[in-house]
Amino acid sequence: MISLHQLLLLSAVLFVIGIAGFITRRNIIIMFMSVELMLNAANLALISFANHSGSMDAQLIALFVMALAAAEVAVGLAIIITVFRNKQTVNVDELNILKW
Amino acid sequence: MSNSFEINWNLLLPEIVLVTAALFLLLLGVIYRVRAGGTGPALAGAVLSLAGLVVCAFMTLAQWDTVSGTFHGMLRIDPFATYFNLLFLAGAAAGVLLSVREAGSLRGVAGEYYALLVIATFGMMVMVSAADLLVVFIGLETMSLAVYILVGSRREKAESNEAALKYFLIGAFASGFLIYGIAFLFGATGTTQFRGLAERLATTDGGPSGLQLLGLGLVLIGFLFKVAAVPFHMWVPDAYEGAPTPITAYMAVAVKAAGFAVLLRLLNVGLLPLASYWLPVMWTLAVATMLVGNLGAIFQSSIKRMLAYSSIAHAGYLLVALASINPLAANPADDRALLAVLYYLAIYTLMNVGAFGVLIYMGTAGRPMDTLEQVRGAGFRYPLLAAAMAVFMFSLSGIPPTGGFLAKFYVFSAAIDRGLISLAIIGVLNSAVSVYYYLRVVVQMYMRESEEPLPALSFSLPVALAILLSAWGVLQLGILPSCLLDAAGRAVQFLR
Amino acid sequence: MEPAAVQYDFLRWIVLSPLISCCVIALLGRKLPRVVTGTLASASVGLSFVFGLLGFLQLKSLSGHGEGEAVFLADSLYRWISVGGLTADVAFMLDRLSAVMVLVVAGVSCIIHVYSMGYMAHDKSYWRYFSYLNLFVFFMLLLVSADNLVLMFVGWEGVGLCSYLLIGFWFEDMEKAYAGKKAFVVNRIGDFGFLLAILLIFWNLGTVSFGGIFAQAPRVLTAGSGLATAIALLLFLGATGKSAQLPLYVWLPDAMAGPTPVSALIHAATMVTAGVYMIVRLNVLYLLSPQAMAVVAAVGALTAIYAATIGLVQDDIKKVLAYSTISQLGYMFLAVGVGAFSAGIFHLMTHAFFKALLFLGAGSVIHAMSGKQDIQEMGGLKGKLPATYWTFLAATLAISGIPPLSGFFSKDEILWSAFSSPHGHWAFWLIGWLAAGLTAFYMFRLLFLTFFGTSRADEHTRQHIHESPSLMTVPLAILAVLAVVGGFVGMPEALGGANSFHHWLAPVLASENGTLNAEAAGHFPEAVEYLMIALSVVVGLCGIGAAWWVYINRPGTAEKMADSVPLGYGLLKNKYYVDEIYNIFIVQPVKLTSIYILWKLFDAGIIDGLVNLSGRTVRGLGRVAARLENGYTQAYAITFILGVALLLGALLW
Amino acid sequence: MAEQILFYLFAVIAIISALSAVTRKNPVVSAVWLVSCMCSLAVIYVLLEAYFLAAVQVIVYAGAVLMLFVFVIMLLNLRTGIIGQFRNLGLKFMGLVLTVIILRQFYTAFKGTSLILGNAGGLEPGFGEARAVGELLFTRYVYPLELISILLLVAIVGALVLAGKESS
Repeated sequence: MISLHQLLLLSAVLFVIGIAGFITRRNIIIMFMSVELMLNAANLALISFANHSGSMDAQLIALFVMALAAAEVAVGLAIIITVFRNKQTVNVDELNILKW
Repeated sequence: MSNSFEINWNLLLPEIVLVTAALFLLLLGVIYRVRAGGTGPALAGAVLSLAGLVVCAFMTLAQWDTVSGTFHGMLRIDPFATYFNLLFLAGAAAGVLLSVREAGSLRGVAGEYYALLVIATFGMMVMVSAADLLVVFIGLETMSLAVYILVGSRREKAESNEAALKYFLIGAFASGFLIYGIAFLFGATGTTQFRGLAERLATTDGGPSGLQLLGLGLVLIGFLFKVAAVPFHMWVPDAYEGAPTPITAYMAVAVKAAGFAVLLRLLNVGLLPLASYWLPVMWTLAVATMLVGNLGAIFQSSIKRMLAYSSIAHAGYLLVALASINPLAANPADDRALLAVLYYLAIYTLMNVGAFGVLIYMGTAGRPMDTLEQVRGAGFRYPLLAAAMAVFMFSLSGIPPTGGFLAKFYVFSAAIDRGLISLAIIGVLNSAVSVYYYLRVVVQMYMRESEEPLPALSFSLPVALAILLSAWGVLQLGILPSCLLDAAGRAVQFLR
Repeated sequence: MEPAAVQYDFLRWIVLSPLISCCVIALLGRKLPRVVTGTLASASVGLSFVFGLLGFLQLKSLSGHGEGEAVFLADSLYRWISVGGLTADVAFMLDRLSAVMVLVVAGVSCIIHVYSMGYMAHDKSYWRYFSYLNLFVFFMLLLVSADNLVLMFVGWEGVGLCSYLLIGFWFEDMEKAYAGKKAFVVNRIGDFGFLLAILLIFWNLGTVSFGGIFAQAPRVLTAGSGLATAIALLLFLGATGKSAQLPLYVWLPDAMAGPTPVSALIHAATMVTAGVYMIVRLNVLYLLSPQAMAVVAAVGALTAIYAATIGLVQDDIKKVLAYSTISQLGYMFLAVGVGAFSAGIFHLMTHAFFKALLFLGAGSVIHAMSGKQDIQEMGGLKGKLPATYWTFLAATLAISGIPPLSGFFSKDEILWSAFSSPHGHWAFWLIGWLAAGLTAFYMFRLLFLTFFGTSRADEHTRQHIHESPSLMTVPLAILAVLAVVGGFVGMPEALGGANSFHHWLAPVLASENGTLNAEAAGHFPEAVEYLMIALSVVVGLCGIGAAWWVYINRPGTAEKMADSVPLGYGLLKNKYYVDEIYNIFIVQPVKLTSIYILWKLFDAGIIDGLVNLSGRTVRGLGRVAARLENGYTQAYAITFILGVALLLGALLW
Repeated sequence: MAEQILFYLFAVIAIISALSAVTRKNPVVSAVWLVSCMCSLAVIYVLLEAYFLAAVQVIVYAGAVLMLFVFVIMLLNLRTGIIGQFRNLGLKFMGLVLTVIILRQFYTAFKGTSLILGNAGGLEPGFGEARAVGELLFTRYVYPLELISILLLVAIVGALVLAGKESS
C-alpha cells in the first residue's frame, strides 16, 4: 500500500504547481489550466483518502468534482471566447480597463 | 448498500418550483429567438421569473415552522434556511425588477438571462439548506457559474467581458482551495456532513490535527472569497464595476448573503469545535476588511465602484459579528452576534438594492449614471429619487433612525458583549470615516449645480417599486425592527 | 430614593407634533400657501410647548414646589430593540430636568418659527425650510425627552443631520455646502465617542435606560475607576463635538453660513447645548469620576476664554456671536465640570434667551442692511432700527452680566461655584472672571460699531435700511422680556432670592441634594460671596467702559474737541495719552494675540489644519488602498495567496 | 513493491508534466503536457483501486476537457492570449516564494498528523468499480446528482449566452 503521506505530498506538490502557474503565467488559457491542475490535486487527495479509509464516499466526491470541472471549463472557455471576440474592436493586450 | 431510504420531496418543493420556472424561461428564449425581437421577450421573461420567485417565496414561507432533513441528511430545512431563502428570493426579485429597465440591451438572450438569475438563486437556496459540504460546494458552484455568466452577459461591452473574466479566474482559483479544504476535512474526519464533522472534531484528543486545521483554513478561504473579505477581495471592485448594474446589485446583496449564511452554518455547526482557531482569524480579517473597504471607497469618483468598496467594508462589519460569536452559548438565540448578522444582512440587502436601483433609474440609455459629478443637482431635478438615495446613503453610513444604524449597533454591541472592545472601537471609527464618502453623494445631489441640464427620465414602474420598497423597508426596520428581529431570533434558534 | 414613574400619555405628543407637521409640509408644502405652511409649523411647535407646560404643571403638582419626591412622567410607545439582554424602548420621560429643557427648546423654537415666517418670507424654498426646521425640533425634543441612551442618540444624530441640512440650506454657495459637510464630519468624531460610551455603559451596567443607569452606576462602577473615567470622557468627547468645545469647535463659526434664525435656534439656543444637557442628565456617571469632571471643567474654562479672545477681533456680526456662543458654552461646561449642574442648566436657559435674541437681532440688522454682515460697514443704526436696538441692548447687557438681568444671575452662580465648589479651583474662577470681562468688551464693541456713531454703509444700502416687520420684532420683544427677567427664577439666597431653579432641579441631581451648597457655604464667609458678586459686576462694567472708550469716546470726541476748544487741548492730550497707554499695553497685545496667535495660528492653522490633515491622511491612505487595485488579475491572485499563506500560517503555528 | 515503483514512476511523470504544462510558451504544448499529467494520475487512481474514476479521468479530463481547451486555442488562434501587461517580476517572485511557503505549510500539516485511517482490514470486494459507484450515486448521493444536472444545465446555457451566435 502506498503511504498516505506520499500521496498527499504528491497532491500538494501538484496543487502548488497549479498556484504557481496561475500567478506567473499571463496566458489566460494556461492560468485556467493551472486551476484544472489544482482540482486534480484535490481529486488525488480524495481518492487517496478513499483508499485508506475504505469508504467510497470520497470517490463519489471526486466524481462530482470532475463533473463540476467540466462545467467550469465550458463556462470559462465561453467567457474567454467572448473576450477574444471583442479583440477586433478592443485592444485586448490592455485587458485592464477596470482598476483603482 | 441500504436501499431503505425515503425522500421527502416536499422539502424540496420551493427549489423544484424555481428550476421549473428556469426551464420555462429557457423555453421562452427558444421561442422568441425564432420570432422577432423587441422588448417583448424581456418583459415576458421578467414576468415569468417574478411569478416563479413569488410562488417559490410562498412555498418557502410555508416551511417557516419546518425543522426537518432528508436525502440522507444532506438537505436540512429549518427556519435558518427559510430566513435566508426568503432573503435570496427578495434579492433575486430585486434583481429582476432592476433588470427590466435595461432589458433592451439583452439582445435576444432575455430568457436565458432571467433563467440564470433564477438558477443562481436556486444555487443559493441549495447552499443554505445543505447539511453536507459536498452539497454546499455544488450549490456554490451552481450559483457562481450562473453569476459569472450574468456578469459577462453584456457581451458587446469590454468592461462586462473583463469583469466576467477576472471574476471567473479568481473564482475558479478560490474554488480550487475550497474543494481541497473539503478533501482534507474529509480525510481528517471521514465525513463531510456538518453534524458528523462537529462530532469527530470534538472528540479529537490532544487538540486538532494539522490536517483538520489545514481543512479548516482552506474551506474558510473558499467562503471568505465569496463574501469579499480582505485579502480575498481584490476582484470585487472590478467585477462590480464591470457587471451590468442590476447584476451588481444582485451580487452585492444575494451572493454576499449566501456566503455569510453558509459561513454561519458551517462555523456554528460543523466547525464549532474549532472555534478557538477561527475566532481570532475572523477578528483579524474584520479589521483588515473594514480598513481596506472604507479607505478604498474614499478615493472613488464612480458611485458604482464606491458601492463596491462599501460592500467590502460592510463585509468587514459582518466579520466583526462573526468574530463575536459565543461558541459556548447554550441557546444560539441568546447569541447577539448571530442575530446581528441576520438583521444586518436583511438591512444590507434593502440598502444596496435601493442604492443601485437609484443609479439605474437615474441613468438613461445614452448616459449611464456613474460618476459623482453626474448626480450633481439631482436633488432638484429628481427630488423623490434623490431623497430615496439620501435615505440609503444615511443608512449605509449608519445614521439613525435608519435600519443601517441599528444593524451596526447590534454588531458593535455584540462585540462589546464578548469583550472585544478594541474591535468595536476600530469598527465605530471606521464607520465614522465611511460617512465621508457616503455623504459626498448627498452633497453632490443637493448642494451642487449640474453643468449640463439633467435629462428627463422615463417612468419605470419595476425599478420605482424596488426603490420604494427598499426605502420603506430601511426606515420601517429602523423604527420598528422587532418583527425582523423576532424572525431572526427564531431562525438562529435551530442553527446549532 | 427610587424615583416613581407616573404614566402620562400626552408626552408623546410633545415630540410627535412637530414631526407630523414636518411630514405634512414635506408632502404638501409645495402646494400650500406660505401663510399656512408657516402657521402650521409654528403652531405645531407651540402645541409641543403647551403639552410640555401641561407636563410641567403635572410634575409640579405631583411633587410640590420644593425638593419633594423625585417623580417623573413616563410614556412608553413600544419596545424598539430587544436582542439578548439589550432592550431599549421608544419611550419618553419628563422629569424636572427634561421638563426645563422641553420648555426652553419648545418655547424658543416657537418664537424662532414665528420670526422665520418674517425672515424667510421671500425665500423660494420656504416650505423646505420649515419642514427641516420642524424636523429639527422633533429630533431635539426627542433628544431631551428620551428615556434611554439609544433613543437619545437617535435624537443626537438627528439634530446633527438637520443642522447639516440647514447649514447647507443655501446650497448654491459652494462654501456653505462645505461648511455643512465640515459640521457633519466634525460632529461624527464626537458621535463616535458617544456611541462607544453607550456600548460601554451597556456592557458594564446591562442597561441603557436612564432609570437603570442611575440605579446601577453607583453599584457597579467604583468611584474614580478607570472605567468610569473612560465612559465619562467618551461621553464628553461626544459633547465637545456637539457643543463646539476645544478642540472640536471648528465647525460652529463655519456653520454661520446657514440662515440666521437657524443660527439662533440650532447654533445658539438648542442643539449646541445638547452636550451640556447630556452631561447633566448623566451626572451620576460624572460624579463617579473626579478626573473626568476636572477635564470637563478645564476644557470648559479654556474654551470660554479662548473663544472670547477670538471674538474680540471678528468683524462679521454672526461670527462674533458664534465665538461668543462657544465661549458661553465653555461656561456651561465649566459649571458642570465643577459639579454645579443646576448652574450649568440655568446658564443654558438664560443663554438660550439672550443668545437667541442676539442672533435674531443680528438677523434683523442683516435684513435691514440688505444682507451685509460686516460690522465695519454698519454704524448708526440706533435711530433707524429702534426695536432691534433696544432688544439687542437688553441682550447685550444680559450677556455682559449686568444685574439684574438674567445673565448676571446665571454667570454669577457659575463663577461662585467655580470658586467655592469642592470640585472647583480659584484658577477656574479667574479664567471665568477674565472671560466675563472680555465678553462684555466684545459684545459692546459689537453694539457700538453696529448701532452707534455714523453710518459707514454705502449709499445704496443706506437707503434701504428699514425696521423689520412686526412678525420679526414681536419675537424679539418676547425674548427681550425673558432675557431681562428670566434670571429671577434662580436668584441666589445671598441676594435675598429663593433660588427656586436650583431647588427645582435638586432631586434629579445626585450631588446637589442640598449637600454641595451647604458644604460650600460652610467653607467661606458670606462676605466672600458678596465680594465675588461685586467683582463680577465690576469686570463686566470695566469691559463695557473699555469698549466705550475705544469705540465711542476716541474716534468722535477726540477730533471734535481738538478743533473747537484749543484751550482744552492739553487736557485732551492728556486724555489721549491715557488712551494711548491703554491702547499699547492692553488693547493691542490682546488684539495681536487674538489675531495672530489664537485665531490665525491656532484656530485656522493648527486646529483646522489638524482636521484637514486627518482628512488628508485618510484620503491619502484611501488613494493607496485604491491604487493596490491595479486591475491585473495576477496581482489579485498574489494578494490572494498572501492571504492563504498568512491564514494557514496562523492556524498551523 | 511493484505498486511502490509504479507510484514513484508516475508521480515523477505527473510532476514533470505539471511543471512543463505551466511553463511552456505554447498553450497547445501545455495542453498536451497536462493530458500526460492527468493520464499518469489515472494510473495512480488504478493503483488506489479507483477503477471507475480512473476511466472517467481519462475520458472526461484527457478526452473531453483538454480537447475543448485545444479546440478553443485553435479556434481563436490564441498562441499568446495575454492578460494584460503585468510584468511586475518582483511581485511574481514574491508569489513564488509564497507558494513555496504554502507547500512547506502543507508538509508540516501532513507530518504532524498521524494518517492512519480506518482501513485496516483491506477493501471490500468491488471497491471502486462502476457498480459500487453507481449504487452509491443513486442512493446516498442522489441529491448531489440531481443538483449537478442543474449545474451542467447552467454550463450549457452559459456557453450559449456568452459564446452563442449574435442574434439580432
